[in-house]
Amino acid sequence: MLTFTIRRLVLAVPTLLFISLVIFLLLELAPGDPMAQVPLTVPPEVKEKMREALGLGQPMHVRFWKWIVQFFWIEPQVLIDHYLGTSFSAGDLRVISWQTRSPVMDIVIQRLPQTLWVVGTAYVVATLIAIPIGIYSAYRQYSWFDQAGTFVSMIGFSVPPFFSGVLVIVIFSVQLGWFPSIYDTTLKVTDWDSFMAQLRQMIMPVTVLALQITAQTSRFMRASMLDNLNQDYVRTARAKGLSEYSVVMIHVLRNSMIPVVTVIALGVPAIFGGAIITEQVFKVNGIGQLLITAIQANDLPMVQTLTFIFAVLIVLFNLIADVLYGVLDPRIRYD
Amino acid sequence: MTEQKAPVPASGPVPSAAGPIPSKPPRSQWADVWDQFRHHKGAMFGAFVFIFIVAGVYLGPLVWRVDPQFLPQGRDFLNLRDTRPIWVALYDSGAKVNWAYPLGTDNLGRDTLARLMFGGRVSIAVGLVAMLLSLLLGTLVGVLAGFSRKLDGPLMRLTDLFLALPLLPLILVASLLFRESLSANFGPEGGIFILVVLLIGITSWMHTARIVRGDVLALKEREFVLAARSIGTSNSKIILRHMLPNILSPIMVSATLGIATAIITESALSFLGFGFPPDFPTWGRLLNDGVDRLVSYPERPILPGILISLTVLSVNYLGDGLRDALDPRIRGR
Amino acid sequence: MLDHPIAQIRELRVEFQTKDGPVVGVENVSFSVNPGETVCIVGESGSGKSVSSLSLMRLVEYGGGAIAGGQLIFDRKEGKDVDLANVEQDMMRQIRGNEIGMIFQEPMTALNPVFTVGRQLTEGLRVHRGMSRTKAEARALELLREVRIPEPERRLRQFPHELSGGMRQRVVIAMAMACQPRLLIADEPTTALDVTIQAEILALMDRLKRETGTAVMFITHDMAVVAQMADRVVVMFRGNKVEEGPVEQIFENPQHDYTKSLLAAVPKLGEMRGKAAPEPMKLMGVENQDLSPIPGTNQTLLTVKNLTTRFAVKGGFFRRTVANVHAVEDVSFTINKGQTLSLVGESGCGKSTAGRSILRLVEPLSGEVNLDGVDIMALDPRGLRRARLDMQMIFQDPFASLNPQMQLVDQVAEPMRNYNIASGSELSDRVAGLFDRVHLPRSFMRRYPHEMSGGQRQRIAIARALALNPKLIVADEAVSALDVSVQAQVLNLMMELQAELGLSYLFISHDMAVVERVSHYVGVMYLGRIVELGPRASVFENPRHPYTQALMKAVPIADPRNRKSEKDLNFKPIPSPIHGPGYTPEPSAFDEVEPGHFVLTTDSGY
Amino acid sequence: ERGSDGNVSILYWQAPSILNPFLSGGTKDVESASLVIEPLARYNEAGELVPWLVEEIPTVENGGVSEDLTTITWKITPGLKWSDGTAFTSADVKFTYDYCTHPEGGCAQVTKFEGVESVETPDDLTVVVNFSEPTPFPYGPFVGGESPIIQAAQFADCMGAKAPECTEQNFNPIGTGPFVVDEFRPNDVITMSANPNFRDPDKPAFATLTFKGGGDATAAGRAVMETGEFDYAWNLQLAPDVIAEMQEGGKGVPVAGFGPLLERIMINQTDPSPNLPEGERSTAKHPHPFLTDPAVYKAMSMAIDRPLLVEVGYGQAGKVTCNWVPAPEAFASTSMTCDTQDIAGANKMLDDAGIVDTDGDGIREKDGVPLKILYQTSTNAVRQDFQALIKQWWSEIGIEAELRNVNASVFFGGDPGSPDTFQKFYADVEMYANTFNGTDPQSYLGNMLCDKAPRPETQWQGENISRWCSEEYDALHAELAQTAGLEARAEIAKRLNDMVIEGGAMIPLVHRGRLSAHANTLGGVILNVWDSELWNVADWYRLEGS
Ligand SMILES: Nc1ncnc2c1ncn2[C@@H]1O[C@H](COP(=O)(O)OP(=O)(O)OP(=O)(O)O)[C@@H](O)[C@H]1O
Ligand SMILES: Nc1ncnc2c1ncn2[C@@H]1O[C@H](COP(=O)(O)OP(=O)(O)OP(=O)(O)O)[C@@H](O)[C@H]1O
Ligand SMILES: [Mg+2]
Ligand SMILES: [Mg+2]
Repeated sequence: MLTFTIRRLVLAVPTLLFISLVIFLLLELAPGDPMAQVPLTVPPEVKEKMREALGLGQPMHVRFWKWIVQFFWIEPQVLIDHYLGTSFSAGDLRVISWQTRSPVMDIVIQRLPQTLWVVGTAYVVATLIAIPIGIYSAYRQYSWFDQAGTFVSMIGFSVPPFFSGVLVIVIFSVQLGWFPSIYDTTLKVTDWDSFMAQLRQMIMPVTVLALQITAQTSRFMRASMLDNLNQDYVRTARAKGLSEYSVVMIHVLRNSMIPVVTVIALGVPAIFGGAIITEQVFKVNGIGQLLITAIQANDLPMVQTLTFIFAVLIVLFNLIADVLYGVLDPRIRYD
Repeated sequence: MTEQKAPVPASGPVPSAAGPIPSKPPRSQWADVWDQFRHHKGAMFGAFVFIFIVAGVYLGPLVWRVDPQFLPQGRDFLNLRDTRPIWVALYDSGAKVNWAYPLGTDNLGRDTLARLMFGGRVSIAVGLVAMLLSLLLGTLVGVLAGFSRKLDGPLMRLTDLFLALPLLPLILVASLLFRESLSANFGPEGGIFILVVLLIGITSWMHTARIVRGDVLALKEREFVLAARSIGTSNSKIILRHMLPNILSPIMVSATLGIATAIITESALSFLGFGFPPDFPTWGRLLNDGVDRLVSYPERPILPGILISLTVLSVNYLGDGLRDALDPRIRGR
Repeated sequence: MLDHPIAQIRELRVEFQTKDGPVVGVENVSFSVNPGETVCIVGESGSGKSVSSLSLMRLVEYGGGAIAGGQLIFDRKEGKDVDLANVEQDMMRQIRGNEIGMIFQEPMTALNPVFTVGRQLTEGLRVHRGMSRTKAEARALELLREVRIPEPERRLRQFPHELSGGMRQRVVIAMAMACQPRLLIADEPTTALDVTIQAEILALMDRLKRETGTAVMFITHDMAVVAQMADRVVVMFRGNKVEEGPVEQIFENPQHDYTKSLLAAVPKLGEMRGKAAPEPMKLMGVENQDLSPIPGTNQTLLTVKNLTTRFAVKGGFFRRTVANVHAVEDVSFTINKGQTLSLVGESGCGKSTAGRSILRLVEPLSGEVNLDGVDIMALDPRGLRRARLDMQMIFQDPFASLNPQMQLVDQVAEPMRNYNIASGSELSDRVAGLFDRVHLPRSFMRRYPHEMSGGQRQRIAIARALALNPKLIVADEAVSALDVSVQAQVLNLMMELQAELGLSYLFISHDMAVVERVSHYVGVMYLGRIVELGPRASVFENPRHPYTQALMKAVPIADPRNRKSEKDLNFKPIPSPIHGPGYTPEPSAFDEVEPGHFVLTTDSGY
Repeated sequence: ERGSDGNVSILYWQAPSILNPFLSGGTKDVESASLVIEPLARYNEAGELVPWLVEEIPTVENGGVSEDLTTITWKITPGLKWSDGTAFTSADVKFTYDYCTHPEGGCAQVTKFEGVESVETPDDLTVVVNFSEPTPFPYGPFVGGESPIIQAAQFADCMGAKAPECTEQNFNPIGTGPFVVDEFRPNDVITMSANPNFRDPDKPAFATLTFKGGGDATAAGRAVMETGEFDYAWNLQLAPDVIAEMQEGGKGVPVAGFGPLLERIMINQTDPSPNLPEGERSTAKHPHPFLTDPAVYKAMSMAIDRPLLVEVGYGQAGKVTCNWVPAPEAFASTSMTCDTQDIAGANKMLDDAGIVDTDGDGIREKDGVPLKILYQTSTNAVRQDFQALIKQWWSEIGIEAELRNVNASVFFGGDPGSPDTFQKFYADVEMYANTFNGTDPQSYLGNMLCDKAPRPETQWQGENISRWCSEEYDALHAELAQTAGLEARAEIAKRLNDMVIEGGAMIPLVHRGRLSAHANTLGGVILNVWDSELWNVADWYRLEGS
């Protein structure tokens, strides 16, 4: 297992380099200009100056190389400095966002908490809801609960968040006034009141997101449970005189979770990618919003870095999913 | 998705040699499929709704001959814009309704019913074609990766790459490179249709590919594949005859989810300004445009929203039924 | 009190709800089991054996069935009779595993793959006996010792997949015996196992029964096993009981036609003694059977020399080969036209791999294969494809070797389409001819595999193999998965084809009685090598290699008066065929003990 | 009293990404920075200059501007302090000049310093700006929200190429304004608190300020007018019925103000046909086949119902106009009217010019070329409504329009490689809005000079989007540059304006105002379109009884 993991990690390096190159070329080819948001009253010559000041005059490969060096050499040093108080990175140029002229990684780190709070909670909540639903739907296949579950999850899947989000805002913020429509990213949870405030502002985005995730995960869970409920070992367990609860919740569940856990693990990168539209609707201003504003402002270093981090997570969680599979299923042996 | 257990064989012939099972008269395969399909309640419901929607949006305009792009002029404009659907009059007697516009008009006085029909044509076409494309790509990559050990690694890394690619810059690049030539060849709407469909297709095949690969890997170990090889079936025939029919079920599931994703992605594209020309409504765009006036004119986002959901639901049930009908093991029960 | 039956089944009727309405699983079945008695229930597949036993456990309900009528009287410990057909599931839970234990057919799937053996063993004890964890483990250890599993301490912490099939089945037996049930139901406990292991398991169950006095309800379709185990026999047919009686009476004086045909279909070891060539079996109810022997010819069709096939075990960081599975090691033999060579041996000894290597469905490492003058090993992919016209394969599992999504007609036509042998109406004529050949009605052509019984499916597989008019057919356990009666029909069919078409077979099997019936020559394989090779008569009547001798001893004999005891059995666990990359096995050297009868002199590991 | 009114919250649906307006120039950045750093003088809501960090506005009359119009002398108010307590001196002003004009700095506001030869600091409180030639309007440098003063001490190490690396400075500039930055989260939220060293001891009334960014205009309007979560929402570019509906929420009110912002349709004078070789499309080499015909563009203009457009798209934030320069009052021409739609007249005009439908497909032809046009604009709900309406009107005079909308970041993103930018103008007509800063239109009028046309040689940069060219116009504009005196300048400006419209370079549609909204409980808001909207945030306060 260890060699398998290490091998995959080592193989991931060229893959990631290739991905980063493709992303870079893609961004280079895409039309648009970091000066798009500068008002029309600023004349073109000045915009040209500003562009040059950002280093846009250099040839493509030089910029790619610079990015690679900054991302893989300088940023880790900054991280080390941050934790150990050393100063390896002093004076080195970090990956700088064109939009904010500040190090990209600082902003990413600033954005992580709210994305993790909202998207992460939604993911956890959705998973926690989806698994029991999936179990029960499968156990009572074709019951009204199962049918209703299918119906609701398909609805949840087919309603876009820019609609459901606005709908809950109009109902719960505007009409009822229960929850704020705008997420306060500066809120710090220090006591009970601020915790409640945090809870209140999280409820709507979390619900909207969770609806979508629940729909998919519960379908998976149901299918997996159905597969296992007909297996021979279930009959063996029953023949031992175990209660229905232990049969389903211990024997069947453990086996059914194997594929579902990897599906859940593979969904984790999406948390870090943020939920672009939901974040926009509720003004959560997490990673998703960061990416979309960066794309709109043609902030290449930011987009490049964010998508690359995303790619790293995808590759990493692919690996984690495989390893988890091996851990959960004693029959799988990687070597 | 493990294989369905073959049902317990019916009690066998004994003791005479080769005693035949009391045999039913030979039936045609398609009659069989239809027979099974007909008895699937959900599938019949799905098919009915789907056909109703498709007929509505494609044939409806023959009956309801109103130009969805027509704007009333002059005084009419002020009179006719923002009419409500007629049922609003039931509970709000002061509402502005007009029997000539059963579903009301939008803020520019265009007929909502006509626009819904027009938009449906585009959305359904986009949904179906993009879904087919993504299925095709996903199945192709999945089958190749599962089938060939050598291609497996590279293709799966390619899948990772596509998962990581940001959609928006991709769209920008594609429209930069291809829009002009496509619209020169297929007309502005046709060109954008192709572009949108291609983009949605090539950015949504990855999950299908993963699932298909897993299933192909499992199928490859099955004995009938070995048997096929021993009777001289070529690789491509093995894939076509023996693998594909047996992975139909996950493909069907991807297909139903794919339609929903495609319709919604198209609306997001319009929202961001990459989709169809602005006077070319789609359900997604109608929904999107209506969100601003959700409170005063709730029907504007809700009607297209319901249509999208209904389409997706019906396709889902339809897919369930088709899957069962096409699988002879289930059909036999 | 002693002859008060533990369980009585009275007029049982079980129905299943299916889409096409209710299906009757068993109907009007009555019999009883007395304390300390072994009742065998025999009958072909689908005759309702499992349904009856599952009904007694009230487990049919979980499979979609319902007890529609009848009584299931069970004598509980306190001496009170209860009708299990209408007690609460809660009470059933106390009975299951506690007073009635059950052993299932498939040791591979009957255990939960993600829990350790220890955990699964102790579960029942903790539920029914309220034992603490440590106590339960101690008892589990004791149980494993009772079923004679080597190294029981280690097994407790292992997962099912880490055990061999025989060991798994012992775990299942230990599990069923854990709470010392008064009735043990064994549903085909040995069908999936090798003869050697089967013999051991049967002996084990017999001993346990004697030691604990448990009543046993033993389900099987193998008459030889019945003869070994039963005190009384219940014969079932199509959901009904057709005959019941003491074992000797059933074997010696069967009343019902079905019982008679069943007994006739069982190949008995030693039946062929003294016959020069194989001949078809005499079956009940078949008129004008041609039972003439099939001598074959003496022209060589296939020559295999020094065939070696290894599978690389990759590992380590660079995925280098760290070891090899020596699946087939230096195997040589020849097959004559119109004759059959059988390969026998235990599971995993390399029989299938040898068969597949000849067709190059797996690539052999080295060796020589010559089919009717064609050097198979030298062929390029196109040549190989052409060469496969002459050699075909029938696989063990008729459920797995047919594509579930294709109509039978297409499956049979596929090889001809592949080689463009025929098309259009000629193709359909030929397919129809093939259906006739294998005695299947033409009306089956539009069916799907799942609409067929196992025997019928195997006929389709044979028809498919015949489609190309091959000279050689590799039949890899082609009849192992079939019911005895069906097996006999398929065997007869194969022999009939051999007689008519002059086919040669490489017949792979682990069933000695079947092998004796069909072969001209026999090769016994052990750990990748042929340890003994010769004409059927010499090998069966005069086994020389110790492994062959042990194998012969293990075969159950369909004669209740000739039972084996545990003492006769003496098997060592098979050593691993996996060796490091540096390992070079010795070449096989043979001693010709009789003309054409070779015995391996190299150390085979036995 | 300072800090007595608690917190005020402002919502911009575009989030500020930096607080240094010299490095961005985006409105969101300039206006958020204006809470912290200030110019010497700024414009009030009427477009008049008011002294801010100085005693008075220098003029020729009071001797602050030299007779030859080449120097201007600012007198800084004594006793001004930076928020860190140090004194505000003329050195800071000169530093600001040096900072922005550094050749490697990429300063977005460098045009403010155009024509400046040097900045001198005779003493701590005096700043003298020398121009290289007579400058009739010398109020460019250090005036208005786009040209604030930054602290020399803080930015000393951030000159030139180093400018972008000074994250700390760019995010937390020290200023003289009413607020100081506590935390800046780029593209998200800024928290500020009252400047303890602010010059007016009673101001600001609010102790803290939250400046949230992101989302969209609808949500922003909702948060102020419907849910009351925020006090101020910026630039609510929404359809009037949507605004009206939000207003019913009763928590806040919209306010509108008009600058020179004009929504217009630019008419391509050159041929954008895709059949032309790349590099010749939309260049002066190929004049447009029919759009240069006065009958065509005039008819197109007559067919438009401007009042309706205003009603549909902008409501109280829009006015009908026929001018390119609709404001300030003094410069707005009055010679043309266009507030009634005249389809019949337009048809007649085209008929008279011999542009008729010859092949019966409902589309007119001129010299055999059908009047089919590609009409592009950026993606925006109101613009798409306009497109639909105008397309319909044009179809009634026999002109067929194909619509296209382009993502704003591409459309305005000046990438010479993209075919979709507004400068490249690979379309027949395109619609967008433009304006100018301050109150003097001279450089804005210069946008229509012949040599300002975007073309391959200039990397498709240039302001003369229509590629409209008139020697007469160029000459008159040169005259404007020499002319002093408001009235004479206004006279020339109006003539220039009329020439452009008559010449068919563009069709003005709507004079757009800016519409923002504030909570009912927020007092002191005076919407200012000539400068930062938040120019008088120091005067804002919480209304009693709420
Ligand atoms: N779950 C089920 N649904 C429908 N019919 C069933 C089901 N299980 C069993 N049957 C029917 O009940 C009959 C008896 O089946 P049963 O499993 O008892 O056979 P068996 O004698 O145990 O055969 P085998 O030797 O193959 O195990 C079969 O004909 C089958 O059609
Ligand atoms: N594809 C493979 N890769 C690695 N090892 C294999 C492969 N196929 C077979 N083996 C190994 O080769 C050995 C011989 O296998 P084979 O299937 O030929 O045995 P068999 O005698 O046919 O057994 P059975 O009676 O169970 O079919 C076994 O140890 C098996 O584990
Ligand atoms: Mg059974
Ligand atoms: Mg085998």
